[in-house]
Amino acid sequence: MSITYLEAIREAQAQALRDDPRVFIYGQDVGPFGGAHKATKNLAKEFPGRVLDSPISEDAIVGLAVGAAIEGMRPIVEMQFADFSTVGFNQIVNQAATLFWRTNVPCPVTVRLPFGGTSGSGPFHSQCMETVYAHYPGLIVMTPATVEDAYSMLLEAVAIDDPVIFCEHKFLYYHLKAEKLPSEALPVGKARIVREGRDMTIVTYSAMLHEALEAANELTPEGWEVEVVDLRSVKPIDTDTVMASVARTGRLLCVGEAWPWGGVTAEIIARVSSEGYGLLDAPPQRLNAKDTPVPYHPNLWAAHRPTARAITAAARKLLRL
Amino acid sequence: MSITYLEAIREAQAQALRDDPRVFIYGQDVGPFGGAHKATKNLAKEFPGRVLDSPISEDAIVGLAVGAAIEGMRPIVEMQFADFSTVGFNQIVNQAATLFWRTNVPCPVTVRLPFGGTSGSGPFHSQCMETVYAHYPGLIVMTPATVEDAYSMLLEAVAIDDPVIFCEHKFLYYHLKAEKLPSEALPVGKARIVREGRDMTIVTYSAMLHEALEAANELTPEGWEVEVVDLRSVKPIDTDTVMASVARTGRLLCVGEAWPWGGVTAEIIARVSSEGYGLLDAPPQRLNAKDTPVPYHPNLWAAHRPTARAITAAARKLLRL
Amino acid sequence: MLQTVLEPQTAEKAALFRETYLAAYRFMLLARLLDDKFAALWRSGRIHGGVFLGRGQEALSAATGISLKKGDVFAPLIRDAAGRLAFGETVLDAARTYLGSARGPMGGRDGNVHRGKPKEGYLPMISHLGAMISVVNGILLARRFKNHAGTVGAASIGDGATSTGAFHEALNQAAVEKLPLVLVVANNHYAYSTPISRQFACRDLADKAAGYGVEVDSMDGTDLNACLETVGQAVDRARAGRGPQMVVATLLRLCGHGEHDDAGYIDPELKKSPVGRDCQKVAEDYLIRQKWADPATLATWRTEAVHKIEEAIAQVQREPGPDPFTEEWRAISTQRLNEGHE
Amino acid sequence: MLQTVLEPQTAEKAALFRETYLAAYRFMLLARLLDDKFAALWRSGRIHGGVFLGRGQEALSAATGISLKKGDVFAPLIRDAAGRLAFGETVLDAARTYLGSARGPMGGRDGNVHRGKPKEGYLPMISHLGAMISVVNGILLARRFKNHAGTVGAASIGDGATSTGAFHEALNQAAVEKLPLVLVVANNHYAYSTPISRQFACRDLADKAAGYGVEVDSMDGTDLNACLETVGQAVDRARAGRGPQMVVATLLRLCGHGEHDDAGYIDPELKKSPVGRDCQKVAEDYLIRQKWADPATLATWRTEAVHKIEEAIAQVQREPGPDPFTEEWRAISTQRLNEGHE
Ligand SMILES: Cc1ncc(C[n+]2csc(CCOP(=O)(O)OP(=O)(O)O)c2C)c(N)n1
Ligand SMILES: Cc1ncc(C[n+]2csc(CCOP(=O)(O)OP(=O)(O)O)c2C)c(N)n1
Ligand SMILES: [Mg+2]
Ligand SMILES: [Mg+2]
Repeated sequence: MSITYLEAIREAQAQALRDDPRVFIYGQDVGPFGGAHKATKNLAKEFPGRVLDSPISEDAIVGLAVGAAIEGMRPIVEMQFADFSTVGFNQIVNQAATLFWRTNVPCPVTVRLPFGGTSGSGPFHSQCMETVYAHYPGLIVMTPATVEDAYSMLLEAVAIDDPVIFCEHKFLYYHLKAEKLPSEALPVGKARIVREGRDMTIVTYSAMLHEALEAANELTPEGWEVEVVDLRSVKPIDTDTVMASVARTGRLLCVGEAWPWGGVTAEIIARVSSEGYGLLDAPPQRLNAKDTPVPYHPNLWAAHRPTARAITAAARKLLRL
Repeated sequence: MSITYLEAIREAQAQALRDDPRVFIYGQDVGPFGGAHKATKNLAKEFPGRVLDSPISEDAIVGLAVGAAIEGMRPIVEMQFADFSTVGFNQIVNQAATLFWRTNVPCPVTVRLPFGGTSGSGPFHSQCMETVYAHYPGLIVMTPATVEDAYSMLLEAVAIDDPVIFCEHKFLYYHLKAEKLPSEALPVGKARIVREGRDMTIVTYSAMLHEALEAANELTPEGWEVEVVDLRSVKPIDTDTVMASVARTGRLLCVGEAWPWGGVTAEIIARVSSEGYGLLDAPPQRLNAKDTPVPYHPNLWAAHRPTARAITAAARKLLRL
Repeated sequence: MLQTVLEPQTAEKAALFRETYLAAYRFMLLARLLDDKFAALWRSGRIHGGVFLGRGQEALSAATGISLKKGDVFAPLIRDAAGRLAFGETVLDAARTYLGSARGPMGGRDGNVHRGKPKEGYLPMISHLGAMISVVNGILLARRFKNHAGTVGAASIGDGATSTGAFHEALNQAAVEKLPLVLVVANNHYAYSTPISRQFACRDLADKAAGYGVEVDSMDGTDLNACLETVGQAVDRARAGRGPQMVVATLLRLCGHGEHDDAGYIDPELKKSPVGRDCQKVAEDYLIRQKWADPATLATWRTEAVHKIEEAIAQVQREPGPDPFTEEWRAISTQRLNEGHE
Repeated sequence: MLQTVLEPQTAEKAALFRETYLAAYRFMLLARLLDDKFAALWRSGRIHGGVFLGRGQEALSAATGISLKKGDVFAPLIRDAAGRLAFGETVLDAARTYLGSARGPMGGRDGNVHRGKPKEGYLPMISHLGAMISVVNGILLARRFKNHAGTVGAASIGDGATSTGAFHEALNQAAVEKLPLVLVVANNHYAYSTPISRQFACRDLADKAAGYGVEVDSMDGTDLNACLETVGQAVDRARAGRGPQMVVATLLRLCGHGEHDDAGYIDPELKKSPVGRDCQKVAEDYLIRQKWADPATLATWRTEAVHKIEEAIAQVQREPGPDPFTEEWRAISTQRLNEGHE
């Protein structure tokens, strides 16, 4: 048996629904149809009355989830695409994210954001919104890069008493497979060293992890041993693990698929530079998408986002600094 | 005669309306009432039919402005408070910001965001949203810190063929006064060295400029000469001026009023560390607001945002590194 | 919180209605005096930020609060001092929030009208208009999940806020889910300075109901009698499972948008017209006409209310404000995931 | 783009109506065949991303496009291939956008249904439903500023998108400004897989109009005749200064949401009912009944349309895609303010 990233997300939701009567799912087409991406396939049948189709009303979808959370439920909300969360934005950043701080009442809402670029999806079905949500206090932002993490982190997202922005990468849905679902998991908030190395640290997350690993492999024959750190969650960031890795390698390259201004890569570099300055043997570098909307055409798309090739090139440059 | 920051904003709009028949103003209560902050006082009377009250519909307000811009107008839109732009968010980041890239048709919309903390304003009337907008490609984000810049940059915002997020700080509205309005101005995109120094560079913008200047003055008797750079616009960032200053001083402290994760301060540090690593004699540091919503109570508010005192302390620490 | 009785046919019902009316009136009175006190404190610089009054809207607001039962849900807005008290808020908590006491429900983190106790069904508004309605929907849906039938959720909304997308999405959502939501629309003719002619173009806000498939009723918002009856019936219909109910009250804001605003833009004709009547005065006249109270009794009630308010304010003024040094600067409840960096 | 004539009383008017009908029919036919071609290209892997068809909605869409004049504004959505063509789009530009040609109006930056030419009043939709309506409002307001009277702006919207806040805010805005907006609502009973019972609770979407104070008319969306008449009259009313107009068409989507979707969820009863009729077939029957065309003519038209499409596709397939190396990676028009860093 093998299981995809998408199936892991479905399984985690099934598990959460099974384990906890407070869990329900709400979003467009998540019911009998099983969701635009099929992440809730069969769940409406398996859990009657607990997987509800919503109107096309992202603001009200999130608002309802917050109300249900106040009342002790644990809603999972699906945005059809992360890009559409811009119209539910206010309820996420001002209602959900401030509730605990204002009232001491926790807000266990999970907002699933199918996000990130895939070929041919264009400017409005490809966006990376982790930066925007991570900037707001009161939210936890998860960015699983593996089948196992997709499963265990989604379960943890539902279990956590705070609003979680669960960024699931559409490119990984069918692309990634695992042998089985994990029974144990690293807790959220801990980064993972996916590949050990000596010469350089690449810090990344989500789909870019796989590009980074490919780049690291490319560099092996040249004699370079590149360490690759998967952040897993971008808020909080596991600064300790990043710092420990940089301490070993002395070189840092941050890779993200989001736009370049002020994202995860800037935040990592700011932390390492200000807190771990002495660890660096060379200037920290970063690689992001280009500063334009995400293009439709596969040619443009492949040039817009960082790829293994671009990462390899950036890494080579950094290794020579 | 002396003129406030708020009056400068009013005057710039009057000037724009006078100079260019394509300019009009649209927003809640901007008409006969003159706006919640009085930034459009008397304009409806002076320019009949060109200063229009809108319904409480931020999404439609921005959408209408984009349509008018397509048709060759130069709308100025006022959000009553920056915080409420979250409900106009989609039209800003997905409609206005992508128009030129998608169609080669420019989108000269100015969105005025009265922003930033003032005592007693609380979590929903105090927010700094420059980070969020600067992250999106397609937007220019201005953050004037002086009366003169408020005037000249707003005029430039209206003249520029791109959507501008004009972040005008409410704390400065009455707080700042100038003798007269400028006839010449540094173009948008250029930072200004407001105070020269030798020992350290503080990079900041908007209301924090004045806290930083106060901090720099505090440090003078101790023998420190602190250079203070006002970014003026946070997108684009004038990296050259920042870098040149750091080259002179060897030390960098970035100060922002926004939340700590991934904002202007992280972006500046990332740029300087990766492109100007050799210029630094000590780890670059940053100071932001705390990672919670903006508190209502003056006691809490004063501790939440960076103040001259906190900047002085951070600067002292950095000077000793 | 008292059960409203709507058809005072029988003597018992009549007595109950009288009791409800008197209770509602006293909440109106208390709210008016409390608002006046906040305004005075604001003028003397003792309150930071804005002060927002419900002057002229107390009848509607009190009727809403009093029509709800314990266990119901209430999402008030800025003009709901009376409804909040009627729903169970104490003068002390209101004062604590305005004065930023560390002991208030918001602990000084939020202030003025941004107060509530979510776990008691009393929702603290965020400022973004329209945003609370879908939150009420969520609570009502959760109650349904938990088989707690018979709960009603009321949300206040102004003429201006009907223009928000949030209002639209939430009312439609409630209708689709057939939730027991009572949406209380206060058409006070202005949104801040904006007259309704610049806010909507329908004949009457009640015309919106059919577009959502919800029931609607309208009333004179200056008349406590009408408010108690109309809101009470709507609450009963919602409780009986007839789905969302909209009630539209016509009235006038008898104050500025906030205390900083002299409201010079309000049409004098409107002020002179019946919508400009002071609901407080209307209720007092009714009390006297009905012989439910005489002027001396009214004066006593007023004195009692003033006393209660003064006592509360005096107490709160002795309470400490929040301490930034002991304050836990943490926006999430999961301690181990808090970053806390600056 | 032809002027619709609504009451074909006189012979001249009747002739003009016939001409309009025939033109509209041919746009329907062209759109259907073009859609079919895109579907075929998609199945053979030649189109990246999704393909979204207007099958079953061509009569409504064509009627909208053809009711508009040069200088008018049109904001189509995903099911508007017919209306786009009728409004003046070329098959070439449609093909270029689907196939990502560098020569298309979007230059490969955006694709499929996300195409338009804003300066020609033909708006390129963003995906976020409801978001285009207020943009149309803005153009219409700008025209008013410039004293260009007599312009009409049409925007398409589906049953599902009526639940968006954007729809609500924009329609209300148009009503307040009394703009010449024609909002064409296609109630095709589903939003993706979601049936209208989970989307709204009003009796009929036309019931929403009164809540905005706009005029409304309804029609059988499978009948080109009814569509031409109803949409045409609405356009005329808007042009005459009567403010926003809403028209509601009842029909059924005769395809998946996109070509990846087999639409197995569609109620078979609906398919069999009158709303499930194919507008194409209905129009052809009418043409034959009216003796405006015989089967041979219809066949010729079809061949001509196929030919036109094949030619365009063949040409576009020889056109280059965008080149990432020469591509100017710049999201703002002010060159000197572009950061361009990565
Ligand atoms: C989304 C949003 N936009 C703007 C505001 C600023 N604002 C606060 S109250 C108000 C007027 C509200 O008018 P109305 O809904 O009629 O209520 P009223 O004040 O008359 O009781 C405005 C515009 C806001 N709070 N939320
Ligand atoms: C704000 C927003 N939310 C979700 C989507 C995803 N989406 C695209 S089309 C669609 C269904 C639209 O249904 P309807 O409005 O009835 O139009 P139809 O497809 O039936 O023509 C959905 C949910 C979107 N485009 N925008
Ligand atoms: Mg009002
Ligand atoms: Mg539909």
